[in-house]
Amino acid sequence: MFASFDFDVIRRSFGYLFLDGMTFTLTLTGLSALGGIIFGTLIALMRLSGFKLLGRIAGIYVDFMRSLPLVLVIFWFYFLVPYVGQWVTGASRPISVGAFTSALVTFIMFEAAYFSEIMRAGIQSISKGQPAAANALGLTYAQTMRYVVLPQAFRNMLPVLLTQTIVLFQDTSLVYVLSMPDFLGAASKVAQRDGRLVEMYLFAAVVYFAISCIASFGVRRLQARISIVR
Amino acid sequence: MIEIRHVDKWYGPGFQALKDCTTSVAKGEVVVVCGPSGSGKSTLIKCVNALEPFQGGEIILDGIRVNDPKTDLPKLRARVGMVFQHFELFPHLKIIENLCLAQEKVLGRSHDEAVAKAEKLLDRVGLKEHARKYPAELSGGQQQRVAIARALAMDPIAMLFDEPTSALDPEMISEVLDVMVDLAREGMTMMVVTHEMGFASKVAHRVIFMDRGEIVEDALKTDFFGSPRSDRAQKFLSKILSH
Amino acid sequence: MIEIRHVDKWYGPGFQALKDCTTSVAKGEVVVVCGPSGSGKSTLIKCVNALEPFQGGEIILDGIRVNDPKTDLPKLRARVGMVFQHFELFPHLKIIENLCLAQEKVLGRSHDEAVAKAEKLLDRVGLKEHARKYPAELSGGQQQRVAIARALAMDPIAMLFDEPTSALDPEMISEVLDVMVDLAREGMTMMVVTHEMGFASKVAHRVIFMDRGEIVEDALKTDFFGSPRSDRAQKFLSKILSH
Amino acid sequence: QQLTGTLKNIKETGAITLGFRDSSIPFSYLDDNQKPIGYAMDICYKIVDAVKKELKLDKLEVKLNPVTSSTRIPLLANGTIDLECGSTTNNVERQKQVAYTNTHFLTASRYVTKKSSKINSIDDLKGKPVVSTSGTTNIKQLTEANAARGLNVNIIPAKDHAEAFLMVETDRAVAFVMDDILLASLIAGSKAPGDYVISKDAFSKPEPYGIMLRKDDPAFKKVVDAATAAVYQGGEGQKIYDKWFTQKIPPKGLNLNVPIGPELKNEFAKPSDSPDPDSYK
Amino acid sequence: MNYNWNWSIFFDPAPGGTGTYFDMLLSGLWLTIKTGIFAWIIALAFGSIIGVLRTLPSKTASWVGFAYVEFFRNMPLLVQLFLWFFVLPELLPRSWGLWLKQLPNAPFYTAAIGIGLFMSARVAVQLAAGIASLPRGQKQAATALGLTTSQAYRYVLLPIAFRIIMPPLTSEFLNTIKNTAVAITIGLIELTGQARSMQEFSFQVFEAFTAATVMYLLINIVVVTGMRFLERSLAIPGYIAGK
Ligand SMILES: Nc1ncnc2c1ncn2[C@@H]1O[C@H](COP(=O)(O)OP(=O)(O)OP(=O)(O)O)[C@@H](O)[C@H]1O
Ligand SMILES: Nc1ncnc2c1ncn2[C@@H]1O[C@H](COP(=O)(O)OP(=O)(O)OP(=O)(O)O)[C@@H](O)[C@H]1O
Ligand SMILES: [Mg+2]
Ligand SMILES: [Mg+2]
Repeated sequence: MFASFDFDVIRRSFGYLFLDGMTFTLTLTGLSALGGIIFGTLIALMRLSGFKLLGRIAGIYVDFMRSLPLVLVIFWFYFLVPYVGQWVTGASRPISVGAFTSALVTFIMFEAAYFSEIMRAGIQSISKGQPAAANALGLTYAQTMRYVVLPQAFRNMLPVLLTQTIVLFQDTSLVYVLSMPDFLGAASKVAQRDGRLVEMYLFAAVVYFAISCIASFGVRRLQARISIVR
Repeated sequence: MIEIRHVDKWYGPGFQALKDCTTSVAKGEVVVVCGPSGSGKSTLIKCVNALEPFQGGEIILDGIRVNDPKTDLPKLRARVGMVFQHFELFPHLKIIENLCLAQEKVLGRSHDEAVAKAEKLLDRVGLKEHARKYPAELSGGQQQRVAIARALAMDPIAMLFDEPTSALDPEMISEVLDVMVDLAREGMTMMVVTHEMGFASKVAHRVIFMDRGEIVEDALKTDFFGSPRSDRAQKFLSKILSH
Repeated sequence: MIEIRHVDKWYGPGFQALKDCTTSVAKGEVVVVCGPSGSGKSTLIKCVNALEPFQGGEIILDGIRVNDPKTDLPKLRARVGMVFQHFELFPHLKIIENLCLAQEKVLGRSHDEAVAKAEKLLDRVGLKEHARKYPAELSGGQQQRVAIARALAMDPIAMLFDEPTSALDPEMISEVLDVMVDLAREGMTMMVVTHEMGFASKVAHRVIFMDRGEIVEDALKTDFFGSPRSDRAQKFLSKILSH
Repeated sequence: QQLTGTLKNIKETGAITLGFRDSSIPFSYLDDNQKPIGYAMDICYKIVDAVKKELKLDKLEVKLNPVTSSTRIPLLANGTIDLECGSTTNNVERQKQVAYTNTHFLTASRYVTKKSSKINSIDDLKGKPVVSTSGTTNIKQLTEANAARGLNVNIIPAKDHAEAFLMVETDRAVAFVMDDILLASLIAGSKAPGDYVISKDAFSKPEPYGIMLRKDDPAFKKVVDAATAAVYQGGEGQKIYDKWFTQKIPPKGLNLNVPIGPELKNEFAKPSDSPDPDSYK
Repeated sequence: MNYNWNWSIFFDPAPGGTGTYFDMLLSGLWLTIKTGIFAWIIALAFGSIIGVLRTLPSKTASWVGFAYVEFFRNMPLLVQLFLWFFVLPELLPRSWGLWLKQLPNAPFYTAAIGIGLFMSARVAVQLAAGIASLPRGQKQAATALGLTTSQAYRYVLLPIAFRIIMPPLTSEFLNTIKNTAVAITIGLIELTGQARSMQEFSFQVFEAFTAATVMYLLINIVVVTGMRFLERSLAIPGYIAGK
């Protein structure tokens, strides 16, 4: 099998794989992680707010999202987002948002559920005395969160957040259901068109492995650096 | 200065942590609160600057009703300094930043003003050269002194201490107690939860003994150490003084 | 009973935690170890039952070289009881199970035998009626007494204590110290890291003072409290006795 | 006359959207510049020209939207795409959901084997592992034949054509049942095209492929049907066919070498959108 | 939307003569559950071993644990399954490869094992973190009682660590079930696969995916409820994780 390896297929599609595919994957990963962390933090704050109703809504949202396979969520959002857009803006026909926007919204909403659990753990890992001390100094709730609690929670959870981002990086490959050109999707499209599955998947494995390894190496370095400050 | 009148507090529906507590602290007075674990000392002191809400009675701080819904709590709290058992310095901020944060965000002082104030206070607690370090780089006793300086930076009208020395190594306790003794001598109004009876007998004007949410004894220092009236207080004193 | 000879210990390549420590504890002797935080007291005591490996010198326990690669460490450790600052009861096991686990798994006692022994010891530390509770349901003082009973259940030839009272509320300290005083009076060989100078002056035969990994002072109790020879020890004593 | 449905939409927005598949050689796939090309695409562009003429537009923007087998129906239904240009089989069940224009291809369900495995008829498959792509009409026919003829083959469903073919290549299955034209393109693209053979036996009569459009939009369908009929009958259809099936095609210069069959020739003469294979005799 | 809703489609016979579309989805559901449980058992077993390796003091052990986790965590599951199914047999000696390929139900076993190993890396990380979060004293206390390392893990560390990581484990269990959907790559037609087939046969896309979505929600509700129940029945009275 390996004797007849056709590396030419990789060479010919190199530009497509990296300029289109990898750029798309990294953009989607980066924006989703950013959006997911921001929304996730808001959801976590809702859950910890002490208002029963708000907490319950957030809890149900998180459980619901985490119960569904991402592929199905991507599918549903692709078809629902235009209608939601229509409903929100009151337009006469569904707002066509494009596959990328739809995927981005999906990933942000889906990952927010996971990130919110991480941020919640991060906030809870901070001793009760910290917000108490901030309050005792006269800081308001918002100031306490902004200057005291969140910076620490974020620091404590950075390694976990990055690990989740690596998972997200791999999960972006599921946009294949929308036929979008992420790295793995691009690889598998070329592979299927040219009948070179084995070569392409092996190559994709190597690329993902290398990038994830670099990232998790970075996480370890960072972890070592942060732990000095504590 | 601090008036506590018939305060009742429940944690949840089932558990009453404070029962009809009444006492007061006059300007410049130093009051020590002691009592067995779980007796409500921390709860009482937290009610004073409204860190814990309470259900019955009222607390009046410098003429302002703490439990009035119209009271601007952050502003009120900024006027009372509080020092916790576990210091609760903000570990992600340098010492100087710990002292400046609330000055700038709450009192609206300029950065330069805040830094000047912070440096003066650090000097006073003997930690000027540590201003650029992080809390984790200091010993426990040093951290607690920073915590006191942080509270003083807000120019408080009174200071509350919740077991400020019980998390410290025996050697470091005295560093912190010395700072507190100085404060007391300068006329700061103080309410101190502590089991350091040495400190109590040296600087307290009054001693309050609590048990199961009630103020069992509220006496002048000399009376308390001389002849505590309740059995419970007597037993307690004998235990903590025996070793 | 315990011979410590020229022990050197490094944590990592850079930091020497013990420097040429030499001392011994005879059968039935009670030795108190004290000194400032970070001076190596815990490290020394952990080396005695090989919880920490050390790099130079030797420790001989009841005739057996601890740092001999051929020594069966689990068996050796089972013969020395150890009590930690934070009790370290196993939270998922009931009190009685905490006492039986090692008896059955290490000494191979039958379940009934182990239970009988455990109940006898719980009775002795005054906690018979708590046998079926979980550790988290007891107060700190009670937990520490259980920890002592757990160590005694192994019929140790010596007991090591690492600051057994410093995590306790002031009121509960005496409960635990009372148990330890009894043990000492019955002739148990004991090595105790503590800052309770009351306990030291009551039951210790000798006091060891450590600083920066070195044994600075190793004296009979009366000599130590009478006239500690080193400056460091003098300063230390004055600080912890001042309040 | 008042415009309705798709035509109205196209007029208002000045754009028409074509759905394409990314690896359905040679009907609709991406070349090395990621531009969709293929036989069905060429026909769709003819339809676009006709629509432009019908609506008397100076300019008609053509938008392209990728579709997969799961998204083609919803995207058509919610108006994202107006035509699906691919290799979708036209059958009665599916006509409940969508409409098709005149058939552009006919293909029967056959199987590919390695020459070395010496399988000469459907009966030789008895008791052996046979793969087909999940969710296709072919696996449906295979299952039915298996029961009807008592073949007792072990049917393996695969995710897509390329993986199904890989199962034959790596000997996990002895045969792959699929539309014969797709088998031809898979063999042509494989590393050793000489090793494989397509069966004479078929599991079905030649079945029609059609370009999908929305149901219940007679005005649009009329325009589209007229456009395709004109292309097929005017000899242009034959030219486009030859370009994709008997000549070298991008990206690698393969030649499928499948000349037009009698049934499709017939159909080009008398265009039809019938889902019934028998009507193409 | 120009879509022809037809909810009665589930009761129409599916092609292949094996029953209705609903039966088809049910068979997919069953395969999802079977694969999920099988994979979860593998994930737990291997994850526990690797998780423990990562916490051992031995350099080799923690290196093996590290390499294992990096290997299985850093490639998308889709790619891993593809490699196990299509590439691995080609790398083996020819006769082994043939044997593997001719195994009945090869997609099921490959999927279960492949997903199991993929998830085991995450379980290992969780468990290692759980063990690391226990106070260091717990292991020392177990060792000091004479328990061997494996006894200490078996009777003390693992029972507590597993209780602590119960909530994240629940999430990983859910992820395992959801990840079975990826196994369609190697021809395992489970719930998502059947929904996809149903939609291609009937063109009733939304009905098919709605049914699949509801079924996933139902399984996951059952799993979450079951795990909550387990968590509650294993809870240690009075013990709060992490304290
Ligand atoms: N947030 C809370 N929710 C419920 N009960 C609480 C809470 N905080 C404290 N309690 C209970 O209220 C009682 C009084 O607590 P408090 O902390 O005031 O005691 P304390 O006298 O300060 O004790 P210690 O000496 O241990 O600090 C205790 O029984 C405690 O368990
Ligand atoms: N596992 C470890 N790795 C590296 N350094 C350590 C470790 N454990 C202890 N040390 C260092 O060794 C020195 C001696 O520690 P040890 O715990 O023996 O002190 P101690 O006298 O018991 O202090 P304390 O009164 O605070 O308990 C300290 O400086 C400490 O920071
Ligand atoms: Mg308290
Ligand atoms: Mg120590």
